[in-house]
Amino acid sequence: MMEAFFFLLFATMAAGGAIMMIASRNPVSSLMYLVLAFFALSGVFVMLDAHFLAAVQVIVYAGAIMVLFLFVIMLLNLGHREDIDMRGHLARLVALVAGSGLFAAVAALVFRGEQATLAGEESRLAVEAMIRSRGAVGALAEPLFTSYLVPFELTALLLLVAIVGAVVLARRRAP
Amino acid sequence: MNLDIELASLILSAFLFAVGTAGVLVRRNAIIVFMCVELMLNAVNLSLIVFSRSLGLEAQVLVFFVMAVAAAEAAVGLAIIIAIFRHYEGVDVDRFNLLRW
Amino acid sequence: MLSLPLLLQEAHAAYEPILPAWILLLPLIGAVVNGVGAFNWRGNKAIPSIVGPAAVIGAFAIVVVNFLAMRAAAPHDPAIVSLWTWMSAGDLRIGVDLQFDQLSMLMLLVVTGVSSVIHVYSVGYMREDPGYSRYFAYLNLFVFFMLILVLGANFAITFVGWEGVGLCSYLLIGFWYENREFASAGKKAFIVNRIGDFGFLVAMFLVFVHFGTLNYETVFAAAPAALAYGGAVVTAITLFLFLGCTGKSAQIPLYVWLPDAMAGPTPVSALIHAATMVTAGVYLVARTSVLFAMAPVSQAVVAAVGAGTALLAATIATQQYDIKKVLAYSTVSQLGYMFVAVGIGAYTAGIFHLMTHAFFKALLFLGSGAVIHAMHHAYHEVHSHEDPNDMRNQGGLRRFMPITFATMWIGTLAISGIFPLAGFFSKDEIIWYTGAYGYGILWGIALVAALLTAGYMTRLMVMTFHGENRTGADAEPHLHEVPAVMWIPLAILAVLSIVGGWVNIPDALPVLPAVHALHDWLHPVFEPARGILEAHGLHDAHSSPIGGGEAMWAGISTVAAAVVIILTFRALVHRTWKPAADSTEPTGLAGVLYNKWYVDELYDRTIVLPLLALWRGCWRIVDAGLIDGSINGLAAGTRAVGWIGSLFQTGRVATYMFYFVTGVLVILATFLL
Amino acid sequence: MSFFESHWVLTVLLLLPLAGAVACLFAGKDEAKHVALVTSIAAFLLSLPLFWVFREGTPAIQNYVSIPWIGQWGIAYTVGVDGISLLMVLLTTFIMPMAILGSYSYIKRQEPTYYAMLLLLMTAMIGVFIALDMFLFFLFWELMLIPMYFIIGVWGGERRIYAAIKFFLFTAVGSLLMLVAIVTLVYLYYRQYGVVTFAYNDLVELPVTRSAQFWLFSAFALAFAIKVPLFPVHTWLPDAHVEAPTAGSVILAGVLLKMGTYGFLRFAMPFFAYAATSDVVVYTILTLSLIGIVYGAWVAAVQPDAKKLVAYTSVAHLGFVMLGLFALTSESIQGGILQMVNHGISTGALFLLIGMLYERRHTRLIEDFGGIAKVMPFFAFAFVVVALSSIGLPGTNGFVGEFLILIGTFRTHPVAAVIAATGVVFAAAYMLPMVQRVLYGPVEDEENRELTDIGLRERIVLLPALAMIVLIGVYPGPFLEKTSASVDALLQQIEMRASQAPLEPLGTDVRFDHMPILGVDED
Repeated sequence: MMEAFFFLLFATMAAGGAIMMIASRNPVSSLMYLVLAFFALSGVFVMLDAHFLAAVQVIVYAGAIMVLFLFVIMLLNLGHREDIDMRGHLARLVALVAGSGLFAAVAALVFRGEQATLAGEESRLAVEAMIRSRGAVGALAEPLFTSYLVPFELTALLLLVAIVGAVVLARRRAP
Repeated sequence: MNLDIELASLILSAFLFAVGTAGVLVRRNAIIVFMCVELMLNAVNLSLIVFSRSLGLEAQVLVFFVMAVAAAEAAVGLAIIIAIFRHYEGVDVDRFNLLRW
Repeated sequence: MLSLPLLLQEAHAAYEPILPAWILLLPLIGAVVNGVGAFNWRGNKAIPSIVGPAAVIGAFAIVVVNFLAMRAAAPHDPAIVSLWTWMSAGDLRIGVDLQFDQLSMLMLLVVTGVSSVIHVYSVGYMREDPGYSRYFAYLNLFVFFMLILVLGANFAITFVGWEGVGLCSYLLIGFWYENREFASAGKKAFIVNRIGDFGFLVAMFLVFVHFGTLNYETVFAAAPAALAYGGAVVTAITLFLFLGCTGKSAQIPLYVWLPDAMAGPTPVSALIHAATMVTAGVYLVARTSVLFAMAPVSQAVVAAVGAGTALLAATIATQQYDIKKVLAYSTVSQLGYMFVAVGIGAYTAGIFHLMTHAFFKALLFLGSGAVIHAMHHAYHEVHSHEDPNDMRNQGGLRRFMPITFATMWIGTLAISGIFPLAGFFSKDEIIWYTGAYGYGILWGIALVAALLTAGYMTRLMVMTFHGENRTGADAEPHLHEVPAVMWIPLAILAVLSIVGGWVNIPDALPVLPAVHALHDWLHPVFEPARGILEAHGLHDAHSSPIGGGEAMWAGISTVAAAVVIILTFRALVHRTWKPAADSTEPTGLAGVLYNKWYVDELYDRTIVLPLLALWRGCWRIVDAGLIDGSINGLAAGTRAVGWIGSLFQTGRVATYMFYFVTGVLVILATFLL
Repeated sequence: MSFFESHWVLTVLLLLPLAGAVACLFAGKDEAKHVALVTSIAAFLLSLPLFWVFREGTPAIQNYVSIPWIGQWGIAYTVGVDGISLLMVLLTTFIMPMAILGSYSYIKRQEPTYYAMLLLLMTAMIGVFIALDMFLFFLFWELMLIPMYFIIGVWGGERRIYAAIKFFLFTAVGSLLMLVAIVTLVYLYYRQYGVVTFAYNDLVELPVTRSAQFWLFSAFALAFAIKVPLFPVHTWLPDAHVEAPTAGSVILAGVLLKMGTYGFLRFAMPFFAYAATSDVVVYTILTLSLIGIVYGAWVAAVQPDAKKLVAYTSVAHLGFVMLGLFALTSESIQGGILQMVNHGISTGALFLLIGMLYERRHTRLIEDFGGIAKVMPFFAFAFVVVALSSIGLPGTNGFVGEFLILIGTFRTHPVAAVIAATGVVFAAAYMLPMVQRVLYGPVEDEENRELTDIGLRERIVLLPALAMIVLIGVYPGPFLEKTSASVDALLQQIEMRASQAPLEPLGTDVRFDHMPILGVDED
């Protein structure tokens, strides 16, 4: 009961934040709604036993990346722009149709696939046992540093490249 | 009330994704479009975490990578937006059509 | 049993050709040496002067030796000299084989003999020309190919010579290539000849398909059994061959190139376009007499075309002013006579006239060359640009050029058929047999053409040598007789024009002894064809279509010719002509004849121009329009589709997002449905 | 077994130009041409003994070798020559030094790349003629496109890009269909015998059903017909010829076009004998050949551009070759093969000559010339000889080939032969006016008065061609003897296969899904 309540709470917060993000005029408000949604999502992550990822979500996403966005909005001085960047009625209608269509389609697929559970009970138990024995971090670290070591290292390289790239792109060119 | 969290999470994921899509379609501000893309990424992450409970923890590894790549992408993407802003003096996606030559 | 044919062969193999390859090699070597000389020692006149004539005279000497050997042996079958295998593929075997028989021997004598004389003459005539060495290279090469034509033992080798002489004719007509018209005349000759050669080729294909070989001996031996008399095949073969002959020997409808061919140096006209090459068609019909004898339709065609050409050309000749053009049409006309002869089956008569014609027409051409040489020299001295060839600019030349004058009168009398010169015997024989074999209309035409011949030749002589001189007062003192190197050949040919006919004197003539030397000589060659003809109803009526014997008609024709000559002479000798520059173009019938019945114009309008238009249409419309147009249209269409597609590529993120979402929805929908 | 009887001579012939191409790339601007010339002459000298070592009178493939290459797909390095390919290889090695030496003063930029391209092209051309593995053949067939594309597109005339793309597209369209046909053939073989092989000797034995033969033959025929080029897919040729540099035109006319006719003879006809001898195919191709002969001559006659004129004469000449091949008589096919060689020599020489004029005057328009014989006598001599060879004057090589083709064709298709023989007349009608307008007449243009006659290098380029024109014209025996056994065997083979072509597939025991797929190796 408790679980259900919290889930619904987080879910409502996430969904509401998302809707408000695309609906609010001010980019800064949009961003704040998005941060709210991300926080709520990390709650959902916890309820799904992904504690480590929930933490990363808060620290990296809601924290670092969103702050980066905020910086940029401030930098470009977009914060108090009142000129609406919302498209016209036709576009809104299209977006509504597309969005609800997409949602309906995926939801239908989810409900249809529910009967045929994705995997047997055995693997579910194995995953839970893994989390119990190694803890949330350990369970994730095991494959990350063994089977996926090379992609992991490549990620490091990617981040380096991204930093260099960002600097190069955003640098003010000498006149 | 007996709520299947996994099922509900998948529905939530679908909803967030749909909202992100709608946002991309409806907004002209490049940064907000960008934010919508981030939202869609998170929706997918949510799905992956749901699947990780039954299919193995590799799915969570993938979420981890998605986050890392999203960070890189945000850095580069925002840098591009800054560059574009300097050139066009605006971030309205309708004002530039760089994909066409 | 096996040895019997071998023994028979042995018996007839008494005659072995002596140095056969050298007959060909000497002129070829001459051509090569002179050809090298044309590039490397252009100023040197001595080497061509010696090498050119020597090569041909050497060949002539070998031919004479061979002739004597053959006369002694009197072989019945031809002697074949195989040099090497030319083409060999599938069932086809073509050897480079030379055939020595009485016909080719006679032709060898005529060709090398007349060539020798003309080569010597050329030394004088062409001496001042900058292309002297090149000239002799071409001339020697011509002799080489002409000898191949004559000696070929199969159709293919003959064809090599046939096209080879055409090539040399082309090169020599366009010898002064810097003159655009001369070069065009050469081109015209070659292309018109090619039309004839097409016929020759097709005839060869037919022969090969039906006989499996192109060797004369085999084909002629097999023909009577293999092909039906008068059948479609043999008719087709002979008609296609005759198409070749009309090209090479300038008969209707392909005669138009020969008058233009007078653009070449005059000795060339004498050698190639009078004495030798143009008679190749007559030679070919005689050579393939067996086939023609089997095809009465073809025979009739040959004879009719010959007669028609003889008359047509003779009429044109009466109104020409260019001395060489008169002689050219005269040649066409005389060739017509020869075709009449070989067409009606009087092969010996045809070859006889071929031989005598070679003498007197070469003489006349060389004589005209002497006139032109003198005229050109005189005009050159006074820097005049008058036309030395035009008879309206000549006249009264007998005072300046007595030898030329005398020898040319001999030639004129010979060609007119005045007793006892060469032309009398040969032409009379043709006319007589035409009548006696029952070709009444042709006989009449031949008689009329003979009188025309006497007329236009007398006109030529009068305009050139008699009356007042019209060269112009300043040029007149520079007119001189030609040097000895040029008039000696004239003299030699004059003698031959007198005595050349005495090898064949009919029985019927009173007083004279009957001589059958030529008939007897050629008998082995024409025996099979004559056999076929006689077996199928050829008979000698011994009287003309309107009665009268041979002696009577010979007398009538020679007297008539003499009368025409005298009348023409008297009519024209006191007439005055304005020099060419002051003359207007003749009108009326004379104008039509002067313009050669407008045949060239007719060909131009009905064949050449429409063809060119068609070809241009093929290029512009079919190639550039239809084919390239459709290909380029395809490319343009692709580009258009791409352009329409590019309209969807706005370059805006939102548009692509829209497409993307639409696509995702469609995919999801397919999952769901 | 000596070197010249082994496959090594062929392998070295393939590798030598390739090595030369690499050397050219590294050579300096001025040395590259010498490297290329030496390489090509070495290749020619290497190939020359084959002419005498070759055993006549047997249709067997000689200098044969088959070395497995991609084993699981049955692809092997299989090369060898019979009489037909021998002549083609020799033609290639004969033409190449002429083409290279003829480029010496013509090409003035990026020489190393240019000569490397020429040598690469040489490898590809030799490869096409000696390959007896369909994969290897196709590899070389396509490889040849690349250097030719660049030679036209980089060193060509004003509209070189258009011409190069046109050339490429035309050829590529054909090749693609041929590739499909090759793969189908391999598949059919697999279905029949359960073995995957690209070997020519295997595939040629495959009994293909009659209906399938028509489809596959059409695919092959289109590829080869474009290359020949047969009317109406010939329009790439005039553009390519006009725009290509001299050496490009020489090679294009001299060798590349022969690949089409060679392909018909080597692949399309024996593979699909039933289709190739069926009335509908024979009459179609004979008709197209005749149109090519007559139409090519007609269009050539009205061209203002000398090079374009010669290009259209190629259409006519290759029409003769195709006529000979599909008349299906020993005489005509041998004549066709000889005519391939003849056309290579005489048209190659014509392009060289026109290139020499172009180098001096920078125009190819016939009307810009006139009286050239006066200022360039040796050039005029060579031009006339080559032109006469082109119009098939007896005593030159052109006559022997055309005569054999026509007389052979007359045996089976007399009407076609007669129509083709009119091409002899038209040949004079296009060639002589050009000769006249270029060489004869007065020198009217002052620029023409200054022209210098061709020099020693150019004479050396031309003399071999002139010598071959006369040699083959007078004594073609040695050349015809090379091909007679191969042609007779080929005809027999075609006749036999045509009669044995099955109506239905001969059993389909082996199923397609067993075909080894890449990565799913059975070992």
